[in-house]
Amino acid sequence: MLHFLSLHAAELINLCASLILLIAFAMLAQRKILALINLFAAQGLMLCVSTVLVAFVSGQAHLYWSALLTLVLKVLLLPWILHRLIRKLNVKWDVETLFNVSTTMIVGIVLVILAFNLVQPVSQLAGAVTKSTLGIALASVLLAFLMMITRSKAVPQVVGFLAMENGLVLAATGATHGMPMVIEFGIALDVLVGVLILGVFFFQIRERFDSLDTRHLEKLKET
Amino acid sequence: MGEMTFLLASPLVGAVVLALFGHRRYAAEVNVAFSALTLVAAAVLTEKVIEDGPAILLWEQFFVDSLNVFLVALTAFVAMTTSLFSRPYMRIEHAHGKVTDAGLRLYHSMYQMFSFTMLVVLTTNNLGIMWVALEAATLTTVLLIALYRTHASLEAAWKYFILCGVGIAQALFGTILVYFTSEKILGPGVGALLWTHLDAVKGQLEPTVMSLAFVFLMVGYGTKVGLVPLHNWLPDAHAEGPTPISAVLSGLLLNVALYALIRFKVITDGALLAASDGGIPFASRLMMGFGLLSVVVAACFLSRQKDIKRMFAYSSIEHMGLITFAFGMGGPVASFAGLLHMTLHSLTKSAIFFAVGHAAQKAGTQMMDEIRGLMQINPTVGWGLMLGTAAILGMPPFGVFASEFLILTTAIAQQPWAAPILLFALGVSFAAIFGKVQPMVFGETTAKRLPHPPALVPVFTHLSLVLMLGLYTPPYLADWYRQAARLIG
Amino acid sequence: MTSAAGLAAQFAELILAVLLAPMLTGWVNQCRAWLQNRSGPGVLQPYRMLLKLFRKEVVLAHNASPLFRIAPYVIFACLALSAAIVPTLSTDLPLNAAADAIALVGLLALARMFISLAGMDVGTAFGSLGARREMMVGFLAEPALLMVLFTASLISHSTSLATIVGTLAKNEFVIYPSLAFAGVAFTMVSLAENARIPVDNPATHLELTMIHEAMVLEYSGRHLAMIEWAASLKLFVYSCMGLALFVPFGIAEGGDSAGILLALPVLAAKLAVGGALLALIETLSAKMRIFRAPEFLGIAFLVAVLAMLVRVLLES
Amino acid sequence: MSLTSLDATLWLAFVWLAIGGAGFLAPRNYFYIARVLFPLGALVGLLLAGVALDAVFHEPVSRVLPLGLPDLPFHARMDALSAFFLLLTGSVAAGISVFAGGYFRHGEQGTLPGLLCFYYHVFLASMALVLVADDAYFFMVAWESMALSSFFLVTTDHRHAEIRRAGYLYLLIAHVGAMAILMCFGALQGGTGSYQFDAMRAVQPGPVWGTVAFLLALFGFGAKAGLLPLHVWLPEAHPAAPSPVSALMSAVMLKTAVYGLLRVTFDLIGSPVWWWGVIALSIGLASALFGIVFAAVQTDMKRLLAYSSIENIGLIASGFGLTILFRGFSMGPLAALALTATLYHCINHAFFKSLLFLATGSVLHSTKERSLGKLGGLIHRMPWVAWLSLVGTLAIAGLPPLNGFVSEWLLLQAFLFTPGLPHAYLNMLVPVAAGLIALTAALSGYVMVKFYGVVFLGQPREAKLAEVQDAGLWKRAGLLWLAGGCVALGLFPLTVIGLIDEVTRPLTGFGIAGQSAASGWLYLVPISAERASYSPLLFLLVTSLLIAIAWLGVRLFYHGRMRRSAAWDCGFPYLDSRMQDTAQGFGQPVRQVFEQYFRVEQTVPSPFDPKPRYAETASDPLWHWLYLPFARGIMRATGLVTVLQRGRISVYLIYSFVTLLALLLFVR
Repeated sequence: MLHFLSLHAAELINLCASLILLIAFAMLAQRKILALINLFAAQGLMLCVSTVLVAFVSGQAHLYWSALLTLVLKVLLLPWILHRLIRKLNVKWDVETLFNVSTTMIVGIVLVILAFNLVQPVSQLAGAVTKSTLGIALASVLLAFLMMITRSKAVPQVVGFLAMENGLVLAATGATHGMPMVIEFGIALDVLVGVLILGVFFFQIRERFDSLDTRHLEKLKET
Repeated sequence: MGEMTFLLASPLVGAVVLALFGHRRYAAEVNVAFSALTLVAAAVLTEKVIEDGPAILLWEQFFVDSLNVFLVALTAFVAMTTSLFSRPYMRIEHAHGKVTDAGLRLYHSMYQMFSFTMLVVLTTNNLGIMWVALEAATLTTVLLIALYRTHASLEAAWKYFILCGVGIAQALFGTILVYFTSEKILGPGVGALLWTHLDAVKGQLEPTVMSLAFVFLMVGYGTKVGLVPLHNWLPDAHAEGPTPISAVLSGLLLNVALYALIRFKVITDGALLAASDGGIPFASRLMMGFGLLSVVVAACFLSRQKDIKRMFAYSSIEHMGLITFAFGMGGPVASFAGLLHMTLHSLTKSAIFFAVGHAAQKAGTQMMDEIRGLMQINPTVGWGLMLGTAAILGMPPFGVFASEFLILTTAIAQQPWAAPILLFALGVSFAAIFGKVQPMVFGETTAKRLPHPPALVPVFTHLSLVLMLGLYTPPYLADWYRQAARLIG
Repeated sequence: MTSAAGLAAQFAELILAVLLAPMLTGWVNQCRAWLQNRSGPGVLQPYRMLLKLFRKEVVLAHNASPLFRIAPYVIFACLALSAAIVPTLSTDLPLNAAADAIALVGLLALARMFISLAGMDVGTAFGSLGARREMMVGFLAEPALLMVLFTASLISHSTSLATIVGTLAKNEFVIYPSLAFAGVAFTMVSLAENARIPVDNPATHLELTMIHEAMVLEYSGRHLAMIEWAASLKLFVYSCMGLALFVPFGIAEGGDSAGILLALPVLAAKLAVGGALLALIETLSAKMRIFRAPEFLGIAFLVAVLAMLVRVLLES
Repeated sequence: MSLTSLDATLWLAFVWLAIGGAGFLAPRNYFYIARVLFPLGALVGLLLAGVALDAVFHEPVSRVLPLGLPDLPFHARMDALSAFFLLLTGSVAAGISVFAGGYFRHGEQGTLPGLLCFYYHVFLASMALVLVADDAYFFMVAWESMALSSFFLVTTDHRHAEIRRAGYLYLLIAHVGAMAILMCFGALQGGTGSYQFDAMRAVQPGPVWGTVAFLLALFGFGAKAGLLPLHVWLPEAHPAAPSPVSALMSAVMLKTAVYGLLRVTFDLIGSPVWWWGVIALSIGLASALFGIVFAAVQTDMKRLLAYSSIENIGLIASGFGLTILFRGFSMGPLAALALTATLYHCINHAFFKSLLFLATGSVLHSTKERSLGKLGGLIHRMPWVAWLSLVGTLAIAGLPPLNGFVSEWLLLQAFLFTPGLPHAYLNMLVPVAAGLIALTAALSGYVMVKFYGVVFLGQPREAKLAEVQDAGLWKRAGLLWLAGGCVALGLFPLTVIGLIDEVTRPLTGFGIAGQSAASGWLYLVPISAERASYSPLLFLLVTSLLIAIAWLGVRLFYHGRMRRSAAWDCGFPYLDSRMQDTAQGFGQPVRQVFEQYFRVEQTVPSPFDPKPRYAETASDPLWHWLYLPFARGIMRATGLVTVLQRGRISVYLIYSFVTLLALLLFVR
């Protein structure tokens, strides 16, 4: 088993990365909030797996910690919080109308190509194991960005934000064998606090606007 | 070392203490006391840096040189004066029923927390921690902006959170890329993210990666600086939050974000120097472009404002653009001017927000059409606003003119094409701001008396400092700026 | 700059001008009467009128200010001085150095200013109407006159009237087209300035048409006498100026008394012809509507500018 | 270590500032401020004039102050040009300050007297500092302080919306001008990066940069001076300000702009190109004619004077343009003549315009009325003001033997030399321009008769005018000083020209006083005795003699009998004050002659109207053709930009996204 892993680690990492990208696409097209959160958890899991693999290959002990952090935060804690939130907010079965999914997909594919193209000179410098992850990471960041743009409900927007964070962590682990642990913790803390604050926010927004649709949040503008 | 710990500990402890007692009657005084302690620590630290030169502290994670220590001093000072201002301001808001006790507790605690995060950004040597702290600064203020729980404030806070969060995520990507290349030279681990180390080896960093990284950092931190077209959160957040928060956002947070950008610019310039063909460096070109665009677009927006705080928020965008442009031009004079302008903008804009806060309280609205004749009922508020406006518009003898003079004259010498554009934009914003402030200050009044006397000592302290800097820069201060400018290049 | 003979000549000229000016007015009126088939009161009539006015007591409006009483003397002095500046008999005049052509125009403007102010002083409808019209005539006529003088001074490279006249008199066989234009302009200006038909009618008291008379309506007695005398002097000054510029022959150069004695009858003859011509013009033309006066004077101004342009374009 | 004139000036400016600051000690005490501080300020002005008078004849001195930017401390320098304008500032300010001591007796509504005292003295000090500044930064600081302090002075009575509007317009145009001046200095530093004037003097800018600098200076200083088309603030700001302030602005502040033009063109650029002169001359002539034509139709006495200031600045700019022309063709002595006329007119205008503004101030103070249509007959009630302003009226109309005539005379003399210009078109067209100068001068006579006649002569148009009081002692003293200045400047041109010579010699290399002195002390001879000469003293002497003789003669030979009676008025018995010409009526001929240049809006009653009312406004066409379209254009452009910010967060995210992608592609 270990032997197999060490032989095929690079392929496996790439597989995980591709799965992350795939999930990113899936999130882009997903209308249901609940499914979206589940997809997010799946993405976190993939991230966690890939981090473990990288840790195994590179022998960086702190990456295991990083993987654990990802597991706790991205796979368990945040999805749990989000689940609780949507239950409390009573938006569990919310379905969002999306702007022309096929167009969004085409834009997404263009973004992926672009991302690979952009990081190509940089990838040359990366270690053999993680050559393509940087491109994938950038692609998933951009896809998450695109997702945020196309969503008008508050919760999916936040999920997009978190997915972007996933892409960043992938970049960190894939390209650099993980940031120093201090930083990882700091980032995790920020994300957690951020989600908590957003949770508070959801309630406040709901209380004021009777809806979590961000299209109600268009009063402040220039005339 | 001790001062450094103290500097960071004071606001942190303050945050904890105020989280417990922030709703009490004396909370405002406690807030002031902690801010004052921080200021003392900053002063001692500054004194030390002036005497002993740069220092690396606390396991290399923190360092102070003349560039950041001046911002530390400025931040501590403005945070202190703002706390003075916030004392009566928040009491009046409380008396008007706009804030609850819980809100006040949150406010005071987060105020200290915000100071803490900014001081961390400024003093940290670790670029990763810098990112974490800057993100934390967003988080601490986002709830403050939503403090009033009104439609508008919630909307503003939401936009602030999402836009800054997304923006700063890009900055993390940039930081990762920097780490990606530095790790090759400095080896993996915390050392590869320490600015002092990076600065030492900046010539060896991979230029392609660095330029890519700088794009992400520019977009990321640029969002926080409020550069056009990434600025959209800024006017909303400034207009809808409590005024002391607008003052520190405008006066400090933007500076701090710009500081982060400058640190990266130094490294990027160093990395790209080897590969450059002798033209304007890439990072400089980017900063000049963003700066110019910000100045012009902000000027356009300025002329259509109706809300007073929103207007001054746009003015902050304009000035941040000007400073970014100055750093983009680079060179001893422009960098000097940029730093001077940072200081002066910070002092002036916070003073303006103090005056604006009381003016808006008096009139019971932020709509400029309904604020009239401040001079008549409370001349000091009126004068604070009038003089602050004159100062921010670059009227001599106030210091903003000095820095604008230096920036513009350098622009004429180095980038003659940009100078007329800048001047035109400045002219438009002059017409816009002055045309709106004048009727508010002068004429017959609509304002009423306030339940608490306004705090105007901070306003006039700031303005007299600004006035002094316009006529006379103390030699040590000038040396300090020069050193800092040399660091920026 | 000054010599005893010059001083004497200057003094003689001044006295002569002051004493003879009313006679010129009388002569013009007489000629006009003849041209209109009337017998006329004789050339001495103005003197009789002045004498009568001097004897009469002054009836002053309640509202009249001291300015009103001072003005006649100032106006008289201004015109007397201008009569002394214009070279009539000789070009060696000490006062010439004190005031040149531009100063002469300034002097005439000073007189105009005072008479207009005096016209407004009592606060009657006619007074201010007259003052307004007088100033209207003035603001168009004055620059035209200045342009005429400039044309002449460009020829002689001097604004000193004595030098101008001296130069023009010396170069008598050169023909200056510019001066022809200037002459036309000058004639038009003189008609307007001296309250002559077609711009004004010195004999009318019809409120819709009068200019000069409207201003001086409130004057009586010795004040009116001074003003009338000054008006005569003005006509005299303009006539002499015109003669000096356009027919400068016969004026004594230098201060020799023989030359002056010779110049005297020449001047008298020229004035006689000039006065007759003026009477002829007045008889042949009709009084314009007051609104036409700006056009008339505008044309005069343009012709004067044209004269200057011609001078610069063609003759240099 | 002796005190140089420069040190003395700086100290005096500081004393002015200190006096201003002292106003805060007892900001509500009228006696303290009006009777102690303002007269002290006047004394400082007098001392400053004395110092400057001495400095004119000395070599330039300069020094560096321990203030300013770290790398660009304040440099100050006193040369003849500075000294001349300081002399103007000090002497005029002395008179105005004495007057102000009486004027602010009751205080202006809306602003504390202490504050007013502060602005006023800061304004004075900043004007003095502008004149001695020797680097761009110091200059700009003083220049903008001058603008700011005068803005506050203009808006003294800020409760009126139109006053606020006037102040805003003023400060805006001043600021735009200041920016042009800043750019001008930028163009002048010639790549050295040094903003000291010394460095600019040393650098010879190329023809392109020189031209850019000149045009920017003309724009910037022209905005302050009120040259066309940047004059619009002037007729708004002057009526809005308290009269001593209008006087100070018109008399001194506009001159600092002239100073700046001269400094930049002849000192810092050093070698002007002839065609700059054509531009300055055209603008100057246009301003002069425009100003006086508009002055003729005004119904507000201060607006009238403000337009007249535009006229006079136009004349000064014409002289300036002529100087450049002569200078550009290396005709040194003639350049000196034109420059002398320019400078002479500067100081003349300072005196007579401040005199008249103060006179209107007295009238305004006594009658509370600014509109010409409600005044009249004040010569009976306010004889001091009336007779002293008669001096100013005659002077501004350019009548001998007062001062206005001397400078116009010199200017016309300079024009008469233009056929000698070595350029095919200029030598024909420029002499003709003298016609416009003559027309302007004649029109100013018209305007002044209107001004004086309507305000002081005739019957009072309102019943309340019967009770007005004459100006008090302080005001009289101020007026007397300025009127005395007008007379002295008119009667002793040789002395003045001796002063001006010290200025023209460094700037053009020549002076005209030597020639004059050779012809005797009595005669002003700019070029040669054959060419032209003028002796105001002799002139006055003979005129007075003639008046005396005439008067005595009449008295001697006849009698002095006099009888008062009702006005005759052609026998019309129902004479009342409304039958006099109004200001509008008096301006009607000019309005008719120049009709196409005005935007006239008339409301004419129908013949059957039982209560006929006639209203007419003649407004500035440039405002409608230039400013409003410009402002509309800006608003339209900014309106387009606001489309960028419509409140939708997705759109904002797209901005960030697109920016990121664009930059990423750019960096590839």
